[in-house]
Amino acid sequence: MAETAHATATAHAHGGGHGHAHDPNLAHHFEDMGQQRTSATLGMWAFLGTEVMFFGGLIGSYIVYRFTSPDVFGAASKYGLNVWLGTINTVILLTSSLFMAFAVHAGETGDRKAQVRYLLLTMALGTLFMVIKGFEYREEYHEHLIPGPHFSTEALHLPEEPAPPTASAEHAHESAETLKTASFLTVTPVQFVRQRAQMFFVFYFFMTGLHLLHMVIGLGLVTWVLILARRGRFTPSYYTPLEMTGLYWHFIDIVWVFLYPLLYLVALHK
Amino acid sequence: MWDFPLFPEQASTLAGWVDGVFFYGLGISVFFTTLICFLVIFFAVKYRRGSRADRSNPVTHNTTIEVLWIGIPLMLALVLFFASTFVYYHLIQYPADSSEIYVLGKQWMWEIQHPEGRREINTLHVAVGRPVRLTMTSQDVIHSFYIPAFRVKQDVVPGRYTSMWFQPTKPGTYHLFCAEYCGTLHSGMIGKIVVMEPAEYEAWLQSGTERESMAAEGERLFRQYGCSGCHGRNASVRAPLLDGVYGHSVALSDGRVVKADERYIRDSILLPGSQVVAGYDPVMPTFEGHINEGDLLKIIAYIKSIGNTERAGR
Amino acid sequence: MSQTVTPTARHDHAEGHIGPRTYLVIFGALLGLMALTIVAALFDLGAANFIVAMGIASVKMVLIILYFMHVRYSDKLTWVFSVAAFLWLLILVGGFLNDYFTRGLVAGR
Amino acid sequence: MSATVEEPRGGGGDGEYRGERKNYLTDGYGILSWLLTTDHKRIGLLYMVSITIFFFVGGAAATLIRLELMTPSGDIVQAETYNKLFTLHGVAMTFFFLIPSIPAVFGNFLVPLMIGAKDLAFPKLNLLSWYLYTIGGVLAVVSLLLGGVDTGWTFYVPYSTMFSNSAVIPAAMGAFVVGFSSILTGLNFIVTIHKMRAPGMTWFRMPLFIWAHYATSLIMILGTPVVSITLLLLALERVFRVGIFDPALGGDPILFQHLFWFYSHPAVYIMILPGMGVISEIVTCFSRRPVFGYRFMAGAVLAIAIFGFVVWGHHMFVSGQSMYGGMVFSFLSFVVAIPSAVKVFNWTATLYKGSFSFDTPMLYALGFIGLFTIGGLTGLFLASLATDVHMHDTYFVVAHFHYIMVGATVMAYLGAVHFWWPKMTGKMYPELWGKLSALLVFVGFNLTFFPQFVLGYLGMPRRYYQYPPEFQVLNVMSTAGASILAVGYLLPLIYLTISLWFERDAGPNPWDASGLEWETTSPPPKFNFDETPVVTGGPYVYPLGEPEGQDERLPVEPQPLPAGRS
Repeated sequence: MAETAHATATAHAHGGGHGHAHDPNLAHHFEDMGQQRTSATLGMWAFLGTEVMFFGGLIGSYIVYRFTSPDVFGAASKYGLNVWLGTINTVILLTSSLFMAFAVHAGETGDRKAQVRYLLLTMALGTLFMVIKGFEYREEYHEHLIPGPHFSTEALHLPEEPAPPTASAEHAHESAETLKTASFLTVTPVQFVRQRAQMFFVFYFFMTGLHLLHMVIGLGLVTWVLILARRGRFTPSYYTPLEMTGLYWHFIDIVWVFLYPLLYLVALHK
Repeated sequence: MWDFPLFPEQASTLAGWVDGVFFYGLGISVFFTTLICFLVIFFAVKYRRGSRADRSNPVTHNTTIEVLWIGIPLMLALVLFFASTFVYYHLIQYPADSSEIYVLGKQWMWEIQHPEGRREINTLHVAVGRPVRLTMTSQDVIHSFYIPAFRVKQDVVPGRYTSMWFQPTKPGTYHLFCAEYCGTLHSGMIGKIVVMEPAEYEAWLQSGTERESMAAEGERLFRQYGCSGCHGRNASVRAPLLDGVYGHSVALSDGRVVKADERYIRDSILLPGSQVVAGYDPVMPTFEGHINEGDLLKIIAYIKSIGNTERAGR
Repeated sequence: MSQTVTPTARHDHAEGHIGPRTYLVIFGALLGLMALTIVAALFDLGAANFIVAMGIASVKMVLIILYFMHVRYSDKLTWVFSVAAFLWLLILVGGFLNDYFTRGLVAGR
Repeated sequence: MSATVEEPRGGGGDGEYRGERKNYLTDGYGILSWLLTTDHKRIGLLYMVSITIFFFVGGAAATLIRLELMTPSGDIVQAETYNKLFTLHGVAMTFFFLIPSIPAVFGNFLVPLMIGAKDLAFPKLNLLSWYLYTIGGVLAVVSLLLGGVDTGWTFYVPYSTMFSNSAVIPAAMGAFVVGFSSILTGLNFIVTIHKMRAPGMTWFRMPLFIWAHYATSLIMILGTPVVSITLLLLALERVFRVGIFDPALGGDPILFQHLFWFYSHPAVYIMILPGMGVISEIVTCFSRRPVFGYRFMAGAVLAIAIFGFVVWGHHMFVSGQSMYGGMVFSFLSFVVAIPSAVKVFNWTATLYKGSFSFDTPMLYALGFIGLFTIGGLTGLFLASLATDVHMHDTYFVVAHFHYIMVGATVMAYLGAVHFWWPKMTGKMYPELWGKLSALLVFVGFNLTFFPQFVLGYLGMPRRYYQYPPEFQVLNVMSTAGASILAVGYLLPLIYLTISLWFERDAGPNPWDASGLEWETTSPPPKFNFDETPVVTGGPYVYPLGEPEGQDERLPVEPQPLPAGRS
């Protein structure tokens, strides 16, 4: 994937320093280590900018559909997803971010054993996150919530017929919103509700799947950085690969920080 | 020799306005293009290398002139924006008294339905001087109903209704194009807009003998799909009579009371199980997938037409 | 802009150093904010639910960026680049909602 | 650029090669030295070869389209073949030629040279960017071999997901992969321009070429990911019949248009901004004058890049977007037109009191200014709501964007090829042939696309295989122009290739131009400069007028201008 090559390429930029380079990790086209490090950091931040826009397209679309059919997404989220597993996963990912921060700090101070310890802890939590995600997917599979021919909505207590505007005030504004959109469509409100419920799960599986893919890449990077740390390649003046992997990992955590309320906390109050 | 047109006809009330905005913009464009091209050529000739032109103290930056040529184009552009948005607003707001015509776009033809029942393929007959509003939807991909002579265009999006209006001012026959790429015969999805005198138009409307009104055609379909088997007057199966239902409230078996509008009829046909009338058992089969869009509109028109007879209790 | 000609900029956030203790404080704050967002989700505020949830998520994001990702003491350039992408995300979402929220206001448009 | 670069000391530099110093072309032989190079100059040449191939693939499709449109009824190809032709023309030209053309070839080659760096910040990423481009190209060719794709380069839903039975997935994935190539190029430029400038080169001493590429890179990294996710969603929906765009699945096809145009409008600025950078370099060099209003020109480039992101809705005025949404986008589209106008005025002001020599690059540059003005101004009609309702999806739009892309960007690209050919290859090009090709391109272009403005207002829709007979005369004129244009494009391919062997050697600075890239030998050595140059003055040091950056308050004592500069 491009991301792996990117981070590894940045780290490999150190190449064989020849001629005037005094630090073996300095690439030939950089003047000094400071320039190399700030270039790598800026490059990583620009790359994270592209990742933000990559997820941004998805999140923007999700927001549009959530606002045009709020009660359907609310019901699908409340009855379809397991909020507890989502919350546990959030805690796991925040903790793994903490350990990664300690690992980068250990890189700054040159404490090799601490680097290895915290990187291992980060990997462990990352794997745990994926295992829990696996359980969630299995649960949703059994409830036939995977979009496609077998998708069924009876587990979701969807509002069968979105109550006409005269319904109780509590749901009035939301179902009115759905009706306004539905009245626009030539499809019947009942069909529309079923389609939008399936679309919620299209978003759910696509977003969390993409996040998992980035998680796998992140774990790959952490493994590679772990090998370098164990060989003691990082010194207080050169630990760029470790820092870049840290930035990438924190980014994955930030994506989950946004996905969690977007997907799991849509209508907890219902 | 000059047999090909260079400017489209103006055949609708707003065509003149749109052309006005266009000519204003054209004026700006021609002015700036000639100014720039003239200056480039003039400087190129005057200051060619080796010419004895005066090149003393050339200026490389001058903030006032920069502000000038930011401000002036901005003003001109904003005038164009306000003029255009004003005309656009009128292009969108249809007059209340405009007659409504249904347009169904499907891959590579236009199906046009007049409420009086006339149906046409790829041609639309309208009366001069009367505003017409088109309510359009598509059965498959995005099309776009485009009449250059009226300067109107509106994408026809599947899954929702879009609408546009125009008021023809000149009788004649004008082009109808599909402007949004929609597949192999996108360029074949063209047609004619025939603008006639009002009297001629009324005659044309009635002349369609074999074309009975939408409701009459709906009744034929009502029998053809077997609805009359249960909902007819002397039907054997016990099912609610539909005379005098449209527009009135209906009590459902789950206690709710809903108004029998187009949506209610449509849902009852496509998903009968979801709203069963009180006192009847849910035996009606669903017709989803059997009745296409056009026929559904006709059956609804038929049920609407028998809606105002007195309620025959059952 | 950072001048490349100056001697190698020693670790550019030498002046403000983020120690493990700060990380723990930030970690606690993040967990607290997560709890807050769950509690906030329990109340039915209608459309405001979304805005509150996104607000809390943004605060968590800012904390992670500033402290875990060391943007707090790094140069102005990193600030700009870490903020720019999120501004563009707002442009994207703003453009969408500007169309979707005003859809039903004019008949047929 | 007044810079102190001592003459290279005797044999001190790299080893001698046949009596003259080694340069990046002779510094390594064999196919591997090219395919595994991390030298930004070689990667620039690799890109030049690949995009030229795609230019002529798209050009062939254009020729067939123009031949087909000579007659009102379809005579040469069938309807679906015609649809596949204009889609191939669209995809090949936008994704595989226009977007990478100037940035990937001249940006890669010149950005490090112009700012005095040894190479781009991430050389290996630069090579990966070319490989991603090649993989994307292979995918596009695969889609061609599988029968071609007939959805138009815009891949509009639901036709592309549910109703088209052509090879949509390979084409969409090709565009997806080539998007990452453009992201990596943008990333490289941003970091290099920020972090690797030569000592003394402040932001206002950089050439406008670098400003233009900086702005383009911003668009590349902020826009491209959105089209990547859109193409991914499209592929998901087409393969698994489950998705968020198709109305049969409860989705909204207009959301696809929002996502697609969020990138694709800034993408047209990716195509034009580098061209603007090239024109600023050529116009100043051949009129021997610094550019007029340097800071406004730099600001205008950034303004275009940033404003470019808020105007995409003007592609969707009639697509069912809400009326108020349309009005907001229309207003913003007018505001984004202003910086382009400022640039044209500044180029024209640069010509005042200059001293011109009309070499080929200058002819292309003057052509650019004229045609870009027409292209830009016709954009006003499409930004204004009332006229866009009439002109959307007609040949007026086709003429507008061809005036910008072919009239401006391709002319800037050809101007850049001729201007920096001596620097890249060490050889001059035949001047007479160059002038002839510039003239042919200018005449052919105008004859091809001006009639299409008239056709557009008459209401002839785009992507039409057959059209009503009354449009035929204008279409025949357009096809005649296209044949002249085709000759105009083939000429440079021929005489430039020949010039590699038979033309005279060009010295380090044949145009006597100011710029760091002209301070080193041509072709430049592997690491560009023997000693990193120290920059002491503004970008355009020409006799007629004093560059703006000169009064920089940096405490560097003014260097005496090297002798021999006229």
